[in-house]
Amino acid sequence: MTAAPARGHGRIRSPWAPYTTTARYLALFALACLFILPVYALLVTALKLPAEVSVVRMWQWPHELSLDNFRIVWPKLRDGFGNSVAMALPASALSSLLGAANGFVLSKWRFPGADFAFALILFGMFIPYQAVLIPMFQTMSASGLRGGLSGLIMVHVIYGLPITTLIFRSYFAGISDELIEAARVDGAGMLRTFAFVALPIAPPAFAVAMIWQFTSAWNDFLFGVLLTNKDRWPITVALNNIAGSQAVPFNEAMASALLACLPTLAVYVVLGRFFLRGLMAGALKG
Amino acid sequence: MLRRLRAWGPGLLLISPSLIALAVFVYGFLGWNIRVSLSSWRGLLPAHDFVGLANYTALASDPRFMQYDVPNIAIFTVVFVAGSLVVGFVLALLLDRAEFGQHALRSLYLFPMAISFIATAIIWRWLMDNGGGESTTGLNKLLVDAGLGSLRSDWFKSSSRWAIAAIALPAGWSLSGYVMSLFLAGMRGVPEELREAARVDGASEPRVFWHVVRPMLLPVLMSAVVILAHISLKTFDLFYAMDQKNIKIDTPALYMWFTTFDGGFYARGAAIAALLLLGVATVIVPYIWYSVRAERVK
Amino acid sequence: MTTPAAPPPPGPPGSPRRPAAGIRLDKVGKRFRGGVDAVRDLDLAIEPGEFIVLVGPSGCGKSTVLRMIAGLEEVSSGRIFLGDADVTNELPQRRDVAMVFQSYALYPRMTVKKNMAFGLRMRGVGRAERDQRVAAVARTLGLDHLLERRPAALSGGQRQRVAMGRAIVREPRVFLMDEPLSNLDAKLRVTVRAQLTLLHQRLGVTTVYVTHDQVEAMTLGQRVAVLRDGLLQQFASPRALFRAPVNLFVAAFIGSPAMNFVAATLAGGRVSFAGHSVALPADSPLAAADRPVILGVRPTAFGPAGTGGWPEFAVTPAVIEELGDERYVLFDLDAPRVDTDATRAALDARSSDDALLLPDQARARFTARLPADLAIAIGDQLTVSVDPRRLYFFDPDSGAALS
Amino acid sequence: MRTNSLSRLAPSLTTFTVTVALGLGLGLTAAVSTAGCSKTKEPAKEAAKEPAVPAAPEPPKEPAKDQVEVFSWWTGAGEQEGLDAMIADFKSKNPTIEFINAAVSGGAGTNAKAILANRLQAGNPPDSYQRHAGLELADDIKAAKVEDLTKLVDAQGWRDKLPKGLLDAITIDGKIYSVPVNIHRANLIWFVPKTLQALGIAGPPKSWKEFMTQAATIKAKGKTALAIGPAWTQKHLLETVLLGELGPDKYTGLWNGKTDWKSAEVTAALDMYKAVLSVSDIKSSAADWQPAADRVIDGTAVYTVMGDWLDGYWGRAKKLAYKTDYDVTATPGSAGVYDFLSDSFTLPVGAKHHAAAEKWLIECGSVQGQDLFNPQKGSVPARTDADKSKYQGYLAAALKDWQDPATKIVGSLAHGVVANNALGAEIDTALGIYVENRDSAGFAGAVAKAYAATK
Repeated sequence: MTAAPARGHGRIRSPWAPYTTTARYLALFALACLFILPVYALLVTALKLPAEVSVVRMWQWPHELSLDNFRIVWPKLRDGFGNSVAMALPASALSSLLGAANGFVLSKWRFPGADFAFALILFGMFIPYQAVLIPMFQTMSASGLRGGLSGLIMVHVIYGLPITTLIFRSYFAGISDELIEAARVDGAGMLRTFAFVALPIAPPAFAVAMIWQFTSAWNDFLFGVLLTNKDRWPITVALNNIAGSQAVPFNEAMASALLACLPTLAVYVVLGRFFLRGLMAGALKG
Repeated sequence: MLRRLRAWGPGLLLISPSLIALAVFVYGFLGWNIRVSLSSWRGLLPAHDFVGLANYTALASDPRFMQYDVPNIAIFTVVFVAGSLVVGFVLALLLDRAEFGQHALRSLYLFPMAISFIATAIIWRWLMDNGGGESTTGLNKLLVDAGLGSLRSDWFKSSSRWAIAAIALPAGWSLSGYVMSLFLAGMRGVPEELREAARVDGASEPRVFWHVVRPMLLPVLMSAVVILAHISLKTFDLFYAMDQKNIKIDTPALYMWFTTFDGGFYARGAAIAALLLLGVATVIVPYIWYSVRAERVK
Repeated sequence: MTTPAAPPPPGPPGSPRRPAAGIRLDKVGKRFRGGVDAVRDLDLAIEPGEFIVLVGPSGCGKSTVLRMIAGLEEVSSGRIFLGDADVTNELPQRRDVAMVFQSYALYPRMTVKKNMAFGLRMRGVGRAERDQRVAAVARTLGLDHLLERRPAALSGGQRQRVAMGRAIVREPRVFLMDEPLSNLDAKLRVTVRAQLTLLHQRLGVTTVYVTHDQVEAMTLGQRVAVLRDGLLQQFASPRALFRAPVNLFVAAFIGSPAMNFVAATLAGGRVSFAGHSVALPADSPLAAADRPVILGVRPTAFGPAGTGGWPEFAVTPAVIEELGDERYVLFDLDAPRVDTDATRAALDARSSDDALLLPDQARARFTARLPADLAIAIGDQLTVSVDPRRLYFFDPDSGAALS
Repeated sequence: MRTNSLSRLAPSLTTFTVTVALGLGLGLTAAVSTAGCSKTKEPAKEAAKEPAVPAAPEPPKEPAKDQVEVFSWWTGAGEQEGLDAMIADFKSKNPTIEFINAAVSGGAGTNAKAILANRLQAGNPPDSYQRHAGLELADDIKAAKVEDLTKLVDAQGWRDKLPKGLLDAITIDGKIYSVPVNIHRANLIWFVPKTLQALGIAGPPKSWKEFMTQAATIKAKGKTALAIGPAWTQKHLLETVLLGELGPDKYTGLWNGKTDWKSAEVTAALDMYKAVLSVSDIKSSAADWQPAADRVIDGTAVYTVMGDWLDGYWGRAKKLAYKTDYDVTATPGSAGVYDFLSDSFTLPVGAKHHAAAEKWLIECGSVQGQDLFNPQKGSVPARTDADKSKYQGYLAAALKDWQDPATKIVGSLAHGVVANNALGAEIDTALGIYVENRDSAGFAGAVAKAYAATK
């Protein structure tokens, strides 16, 4: 890995540089405002006193900051929030663990046709889930897995496998083959090579895979609405139910939406660079 | 032979649970779905008869599918993919040379991606409210206040054929930061030495970009197009939460859901899903084939 | 800093060393997917306790041979024996071999101690014995104070020693080393080379060492196997390789600076090349030959005019390389450069300190080592003599040595 | 190169995070899966082998452990309280039966329906579930998912207590499969009397033609004649226009095949619907029925067509006064007609607590049960012998109409009385297109085709 050279530093600049730089930052700032706009509306509405909220005064700064809106919607969202936590964490952990095993085998313990198997696995990442809904629905119903969280977890784990496999495969591919060979010559079989050599160096990949899986499981709606009963609804379904289908007060809709995306936003803020790496993995690039 | 089995057998064994699960949940279910699409299943009880392509031919003359869903999804895909690419690319271009605050700005453009489509739709549904007069609000309100009242729009409730293009706004809001990241990574992948060599050879910055950087961005562009296009085809929740049963923003994914789970037209839903799969596969299969092959060549 | 001051103490007490094992390769071949033959019909018998070096240009199959001995690469044809046991189909973890990798392949999340103990742990050796053996080897290699460090916190030379230590601790029947010095800087490489020789003398473990560097091969190997395109060219002592190369490739590959070549004709007990003619000694086996050949002369076979009654001829120096005690004089001959697959492959494989060879030259360019006190100027005529007993002749078509 | 990539793997914070998350995650999985198991396995034992036709009420085998799981979408304001009151009454009458309230909220039962369909398909039905009375139940009957309740209805003597129009609507092939609890009226047009006065309009229109005349006046004053909401409210409007233009008999004929969808009069009625839409605010239609109604209160719109649940929204939630702040009458051309929809409860085949479920149905059909529920819900009881004193304001008037033998009763389209799910979904599709392209003949043709295909 070559360290990125300090870009632009010490470079001789063209006489136009001050102007282009100013223009660049003006453009960047304007675009930033556009990107923030929806969140601004979301925040100020959620933080207004319920009495002060009005759709037509959406853009006005609140006279007085208040958490009342959250107090109103939290009881309605609490169960969904809990369900999503109880679903997304195990789903992402299991999916990552299996993905680590797959990625290890497909990059470092290859068998004939490993690339073909990988391509087949990868395709699962891109399928439109509509094309599996009916059979999934029937299967999960018939096996009694529909309704609760275990079925939803299972589905998230399975459909998460392609991306976690991809992340770990790319990651392990970047690890020297000699490391694995050293372990083999040292007398370790596959499982022990995986456990003692590959897994200990995989935390960065785990971070990427876990974050990615957590985010997509948390944000999923389709599987949640199809596979759970009301008491087990994940947050997105609960959110759509209270803020989506019926006319709810504008402030409650916004406060609910904000609550529902807090965990993923928190993950994004705290572990942003891993989040980004997960995104890159989605483009089939290591 | 025995040695080979001993050599790669354990690996195969380790991943076989995943392989089996995916074989069932991806390929098994896809096949099953296609089988359903060839039956006459309607209502609560599955039908196991075989009606050939009847459901597909019915879709071919189904006005909702042919006159709304297909043109809608085509318009949406084009606007959404092109828009996100342009915005993402411009952002990357601006950011690549920005020396201060680059990290913060990049995070800022990217964060909408962390928000679920459901929440995105709930926010944007209000932003794209088309109330007029005193009840003008959302984006229209901003436009009017800025003296751009002539630009006010009915958004996805517009009577125009292009109403669905309004949904590309929240979708693009969500994903153009992602495109930006892809392009930024691509630009970073160009060694600084290469740019310097071109500069020494007398190329101006735009020419450096055109002759050195641009050719190396083509694979990134391809990835971005493929990913956006497949998201566009299969997205369901954004539309669902935005405005259910608004035919102007109806897509095959929504039709599939409603006809299957509201109307009980399972076979028809399966046929729509199969066509969606076909659409995604025509984009994805060459992409995967190309990627895996390119990697092997490396 | 990197050289342990004291001579290495004897092996760890209480662990009787197992007898070293010989290695035998019997018609071993390796064909990769896509039909590329990396190794063809290789027969190699390595004596117990011997240190042999596999050398050749990149892609010659030397690493493949090593990896097949380790079990990391499947054998396409032939058999491999370790001692008396046929291990052709044995998995690497079951062969009693230890390997030192080019990148050292230290486990990044384990301390030096755990790295060294890993092989023992995998083989079920108890903790007490592991610690004892690791400690003993660490002492020998001067790694005592590094045992609790992670590899990332070590210098290149230290890592190299840990990699060696990891192999030694195992007390395997065979050491395999895959270019273990190539990641060290030039100075360190020479030091470690010497240590390796000492280590081998002390441990007496059969060692197969792979390198592309002919100097390393010559200095380290008791015997050296030269490989090219998957074929064994010559397997002999370094001295024999230098003195009696069996073909053009080995001749061009071994020795520094490299042997000079020019197309020549043998007739009437003389060899004629580029307008010069040199008489062969009367007892030369080729004295009676009458045929075109490629003539090879080592730079050290030249002398100033009037040396020991050697034949002489006049040249015009093009480049003079001053080395203090001696100098290399480069001159062109009025004959095309010898450019066969063999010479090209050999040149490609040579390390950068042989850059004198200027292979893009159209004419044959010779290098002669001459004493430094000789007055020479570029462009002036110079008469050199050549030792007629140190002329090598090769068949222009097959490249085989003629004698 | 290599050395750097090694040092890049340094652990630090990341390792910690992942370890914690992993530990937490795995722990939770275990917890969830065990919880899930214990929950699903328990009732499955005494599964589906109950008699297909219910015998006379039979004491539960293990009274101490008996329970009844009732599935509904009554979670909104009013209806939830109504349900709770009924549950309390049920418990006091059946203290040994544990009541499990499996209510699912959302979108006029859209979510609930999908979920219920899953459970029925999976052969894991609740002990009783809510359906709109009428043909919404047809699919379930066809698939043999619900039991024939005719005997129960007769045994309880409910036939005499229900109006004939309702009995006709809930009788399918001579059998009754569900017990109606409440009656809503769909054919209502709502307005603010003061607004009409200000505009110089004497009173609400008697026909859709008159409505159009008024609309011209209203438009001239810069207001919207009709406030409308999302797709289902447009369907709701469609049925009232069809009803007003065709009259109750021909309207009912649309759903039993006696009225030809492609006939000229239907096309004319559809054209009237088109005209009504054109004076509505459909271009900027409200997100749902409440905001649409708000526009009438605001005074930006004059009328809105909605069911009588709007009375609960205005009267109760908005604290407006019936008759003074707002008023309501039958939609144009439908005076004397009660376009009803009804929530009813069923007994699924394979219900695990058959006897307890019958007890629940008896509660649903009882005067007490209905009188506890309906005042809360804002609907009138299905039974005609209910206690009038419990119904005030609008409800008193509605109950009077409902109990009036002269009132003609027809079923609602938008709320599943006259169309099964499949036809309903197909009409949704066709209507969505119709609202876009305003092709009356095309719409009529599409519905006719769908009707034939889903009969």
